[in-house]
Amino acid sequence: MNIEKSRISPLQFMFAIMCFIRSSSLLSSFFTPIVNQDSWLVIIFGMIVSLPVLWIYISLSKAFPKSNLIEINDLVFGRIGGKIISAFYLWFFFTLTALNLRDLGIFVGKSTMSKTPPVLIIIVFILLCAWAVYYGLEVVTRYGIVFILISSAILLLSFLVSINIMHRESFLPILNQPLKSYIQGTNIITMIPFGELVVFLMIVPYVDFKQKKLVRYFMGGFLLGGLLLLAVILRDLAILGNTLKYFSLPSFETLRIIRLFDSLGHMEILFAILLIILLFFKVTLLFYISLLALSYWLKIETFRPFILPVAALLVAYSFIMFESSMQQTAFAREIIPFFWPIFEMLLPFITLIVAYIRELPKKNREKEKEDVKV
Amino acid sequence: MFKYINKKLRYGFFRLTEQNNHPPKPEDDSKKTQETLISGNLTADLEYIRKLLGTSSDIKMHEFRYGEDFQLKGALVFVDGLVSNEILTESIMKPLIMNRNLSPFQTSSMQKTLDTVRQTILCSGDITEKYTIGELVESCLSGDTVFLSEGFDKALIISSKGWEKRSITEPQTESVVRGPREGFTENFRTNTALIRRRIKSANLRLDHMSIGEKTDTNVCVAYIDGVADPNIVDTVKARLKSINTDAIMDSGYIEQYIEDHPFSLFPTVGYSEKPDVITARMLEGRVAIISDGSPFVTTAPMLLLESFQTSEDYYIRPYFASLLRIFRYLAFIITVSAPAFFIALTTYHQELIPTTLLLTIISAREGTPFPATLEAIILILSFEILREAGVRLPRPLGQAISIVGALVMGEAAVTAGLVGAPMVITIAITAVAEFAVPDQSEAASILRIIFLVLASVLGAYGIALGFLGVLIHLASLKSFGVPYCTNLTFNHNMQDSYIRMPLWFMSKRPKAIVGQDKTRNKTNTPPSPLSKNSSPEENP
Amino acid sequence: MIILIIVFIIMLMIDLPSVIRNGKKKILIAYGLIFTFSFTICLLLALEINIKSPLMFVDEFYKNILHFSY
Amino acid sequence: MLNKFKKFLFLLMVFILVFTASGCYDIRELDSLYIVTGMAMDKAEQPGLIEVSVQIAKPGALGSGGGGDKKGGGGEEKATIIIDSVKRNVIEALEALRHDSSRTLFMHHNQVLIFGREQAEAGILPYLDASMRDQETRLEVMVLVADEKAKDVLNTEIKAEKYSAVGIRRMVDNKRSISKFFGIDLLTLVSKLTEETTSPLLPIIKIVEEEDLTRLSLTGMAVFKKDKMIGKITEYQLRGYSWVMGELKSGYLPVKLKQGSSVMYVKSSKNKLNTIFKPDGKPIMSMEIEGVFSVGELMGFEEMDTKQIVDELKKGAEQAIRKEIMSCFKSVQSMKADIYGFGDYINKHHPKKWKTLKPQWEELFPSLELDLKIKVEIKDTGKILQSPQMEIGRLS
Repeated sequence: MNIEKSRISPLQFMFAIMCFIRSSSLLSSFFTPIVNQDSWLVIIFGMIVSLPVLWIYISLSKAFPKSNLIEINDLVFGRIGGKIISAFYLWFFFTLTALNLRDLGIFVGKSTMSKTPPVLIIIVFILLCAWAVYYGLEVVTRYGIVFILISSAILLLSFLVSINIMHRESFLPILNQPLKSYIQGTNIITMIPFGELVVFLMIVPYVDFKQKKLVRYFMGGFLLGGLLLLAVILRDLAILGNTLKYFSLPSFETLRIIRLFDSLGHMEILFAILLIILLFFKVTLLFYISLLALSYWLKIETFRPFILPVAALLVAYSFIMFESSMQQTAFAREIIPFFWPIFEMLLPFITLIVAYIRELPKKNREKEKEDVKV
Repeated sequence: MFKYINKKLRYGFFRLTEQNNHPPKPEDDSKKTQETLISGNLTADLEYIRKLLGTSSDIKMHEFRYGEDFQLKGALVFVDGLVSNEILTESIMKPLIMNRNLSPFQTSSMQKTLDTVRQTILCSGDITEKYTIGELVESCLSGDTVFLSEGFDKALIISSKGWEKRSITEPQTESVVRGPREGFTENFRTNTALIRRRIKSANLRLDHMSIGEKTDTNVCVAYIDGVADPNIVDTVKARLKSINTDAIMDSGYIEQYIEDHPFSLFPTVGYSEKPDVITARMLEGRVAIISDGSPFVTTAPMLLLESFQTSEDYYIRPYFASLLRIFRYLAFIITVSAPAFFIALTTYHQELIPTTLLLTIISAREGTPFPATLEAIILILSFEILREAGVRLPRPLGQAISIVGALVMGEAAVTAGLVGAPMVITIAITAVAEFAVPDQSEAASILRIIFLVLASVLGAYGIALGFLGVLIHLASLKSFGVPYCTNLTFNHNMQDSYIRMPLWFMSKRPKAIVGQDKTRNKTNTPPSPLSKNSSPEENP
Repeated sequence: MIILIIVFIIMLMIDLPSVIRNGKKKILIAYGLIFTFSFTICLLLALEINIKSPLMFVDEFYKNILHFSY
Repeated sequence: MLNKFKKFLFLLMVFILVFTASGCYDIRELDSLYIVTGMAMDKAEQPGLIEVSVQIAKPGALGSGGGGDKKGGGGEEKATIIIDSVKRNVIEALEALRHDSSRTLFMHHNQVLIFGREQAEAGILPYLDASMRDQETRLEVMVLVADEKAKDVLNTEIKAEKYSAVGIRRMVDNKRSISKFFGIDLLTLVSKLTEETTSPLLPIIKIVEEEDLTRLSLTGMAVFKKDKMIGKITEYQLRGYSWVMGELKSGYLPVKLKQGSSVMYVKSSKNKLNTIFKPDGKPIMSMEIEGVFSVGELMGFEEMDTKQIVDELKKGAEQAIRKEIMSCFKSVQSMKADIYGFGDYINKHHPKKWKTLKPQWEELFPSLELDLKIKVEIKDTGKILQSPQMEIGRLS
């Protein structure tokens, strides 16, 4: 039952991953106060630690190339088991979308529109996402490449312009923090930007990969996205030095300090527009994926009627979620490193194990061979 | 308010039901004359044609006698003005009358006399025989002469079109510095000839079609077999056939009937007045639609980047051409977002303006009564009215009005303190930038107002949303099955979108539109200068 | 409050015709369920009745029962 | 056809939402703003209160460009207004200013933050929090310490500039062109305060009264301990400080010798710092300084050819620099204020050793040794190769 008619090219898939990871550079305030001057090291550790997690995702999608996550659960755990596991995933996708929506509301509130109530910011935003999702996967991921190219160009520009206010010593002393904060930092990073790639398992079947190219594009997107994130954190650390731990939006704070010429200084509003566009890409992708998961879970062939009710639900959910932004940061630092792994590591791993126990991938491959021959 | 809403609902509801239970429109009565045959009795037939065509002064019926000592009675029916008198007198009247040895009925049948008249006497290339009055009337109205004769139940249609035509002049809308200057004219045959002259290949197809109940305009679908994608050609033809209106005055009508997204701001059918542009587009795989009586030829699948390309880009060297093209993209972004951005700056994010500039702007706007948004709307409105006045008035007066109007009004408004000077400058920049991209000027002026409203309500955040909204809208548009902004989002080869690669490098035609024949030139290596040892006499 | 109701009515006007027209019972029930669910939550939010967010349940679960947090 | 009707409804919904729910909260018309150019904080008479005075560009006199002269009435009328209020904390004071003024304060373009001397001595950290937390104040604001009351500094006119705060900012930028350590913006001040052992330096601005006109001048720097001002260092000592911190971009060095005196321009300076630990763990800061000079002016030096003069000048320059650095180092050691950030340097490069040194850094710093290795190069002697009264001889 393949709702998704539009196919996207592997290049768009890779750039979608990069855009996905790059747009969570706003959330660096989760781990920077914990590992103040080694946050760039922690990102590298995070990338290394999340490689096996990537391997689980890739082997899952290679085992079942033609079906997305919800279908895989049905295949592996049977009808009822699959339904329950997929319910967990569904709730996880909805929470992710609502979290990112809330982040956007706070970011726009803090950066530009301090007196507008966040409700309005989020409602107008989700309507725009709904309009994009209405047209399907092709439109949602079409601009990934353009956004990434523009954001990398502007990142390079901000590097060049702020060379003279960067301090070299702000990276020292290296590895001088207690081990616990490193573990916590790495754990947060593997969960927030990199662990969220589990959502891409939902759209892998709709990308026309040629035989084994899946690994190259999935890994490529992940590594390049991680590099972009690393570049952002390096720039923030170099400019802010040891004051990095005070700010709730460090990457936005550096953009306030960058001066082009001595007069044209306060350009953070231009950068804010860029960050909003990146966040738009991420929220639309997540919204699309949760709708797709919902429609596959209910075995319904089109999700178009559900767009608006789910959008309203997400707006309400993103408001109920936390009472204050401090609570959100605390939750992200203490609970998420233990709660997200259930969805991002445990469940996919169990699915993989059970699949191999029941030799489903071999049956799957033979079935595909017959389809090809017939 | 409620009357409007329930009218809307009823209208919406009515359209729903109307589709599935109304039979198509009853047959038009004018088709009945198709069946009445020519009776052979000349006066009766002429009488019947007179009744059909009415007593309009330009329809001429000339009765004369011809043949051996003038026994045969004949009649010529033609529309004065459509027929070229020179053809009428020289190649029709003179031979008929001068030819004496056509004896009536001494040879066997009426058919042989008709054939002898057709083959030997009338010296004209295109002569056909018709049976029914309807066809006679039709071809007579389209400029041919009808030859009737006593006792014959068939008539001869002699093509004698030759009305006054406008000569080929340089089109006003697309003037170029370098490149061919000729433009299409209203005459159908001249346009097709202009295209034929440029593409001399055998597989250039000009499929003919006539549309419109009353006007019956000749429309021809021109494409290059092999280069154009067959199913695009079929969709174009199918859509053209499905048009059932009574009049096609200009190719603009056709454009609006066959375009994919009638509700969208952006045009999905391109048009141009210059044959070299149309032929270049056809060579890229597009289908051209030439309609009689309109100098604008439309090309079917249109891409967004077409409106940023001009023919001149390909005639000058690539560096400057690419630079111009990048300026055009910038101009489009400026013309859409400049007023909105100025409003967002002055009312929401004053910190972006450097301190000294901000202080001068405040002093400039010290006395102005209106809030920034209202001021911008007033200025944009006055600019649009000025531009429209400049176009509508006759040429010399028009230019004077628009320049004088802009300068004097702008200056007076600023000194009178009604409007801040920075705002006038922004609107002037927007106005100038809009002319850099003529094809999208309708979309630009509407988008500008939408962006302005968004900026005044939500500031820079509103502009970001507006920008994203436009991107989504563009991504969802398809023109005849081809996504609207294919080459702009880095998924196909970008050889001709933001910058123009050198001609010898662009060896492939655009992948999204083209049919089988994909290559333009064989190799994509730079043209190597003739090596020294090549003998001079090869090229004199 | 009124705006909320107007918005939800418009949402109904947009989606309901297409749901009724293709008439599968499954979609109708699913649409009904989701619509009422989101309507109730938005209504509660609009009336400032604060609902405990599921994440807070998880938070308490981790903190009190498992004592397992950084 | 139907989805076109649906699209129309969707747009209708969007418009209803955007227009009813929005109401443009954040809109601020230009003529409803007071542009704040400078801010000063002084210690009020009652304990615990602070007097915040704000310098505003007067809208009326702004028209320097277009129709200004007609309205402005010549230069002598001041283009800025000072308003102030006394409250317990900064935001409260700013809000109080807003009530009794016709327009809202616009803090983004604030150029300068000046602390009065008593307030500096009493401590400035509590009052930095507002400008870090508020969304409108920016971190690249220049921080200064006034010699007396900061309010009077804001009041004095600067001839070349219409707005005195912008003028002050230009004065500081001009000094920073010599070495970027002369002017401190809020971000560097905060980052220095977070390094526990380093004590920040803030430029002092003084009102100088000559016969009729009063002008402002930047003289020396105020030394802070934690966030309280404990002393001053003079202009001369400040040059010593800039030699130690390195990256001197321009400036001059007077050299007095027996044979004559000269002033040399600093082309550039590089320095390398590392710490050597004596067996008993006490650190010695060893520093190599490389200065590149060009001869600015020569007086005296009769009967000496250029080569002798250059050698003499090299030795003289070395002594001069050493003297400058030592004088600043000694006076700072007496104040127990580590303005060079040596403590933080050790923390960064030898974190483990710093754990043991940190507690007794207070006592350790006054007795810290600083051995200097100075290398001077004189690249060129300007337009003339030798001055009139000198010998013609070997050049180098």
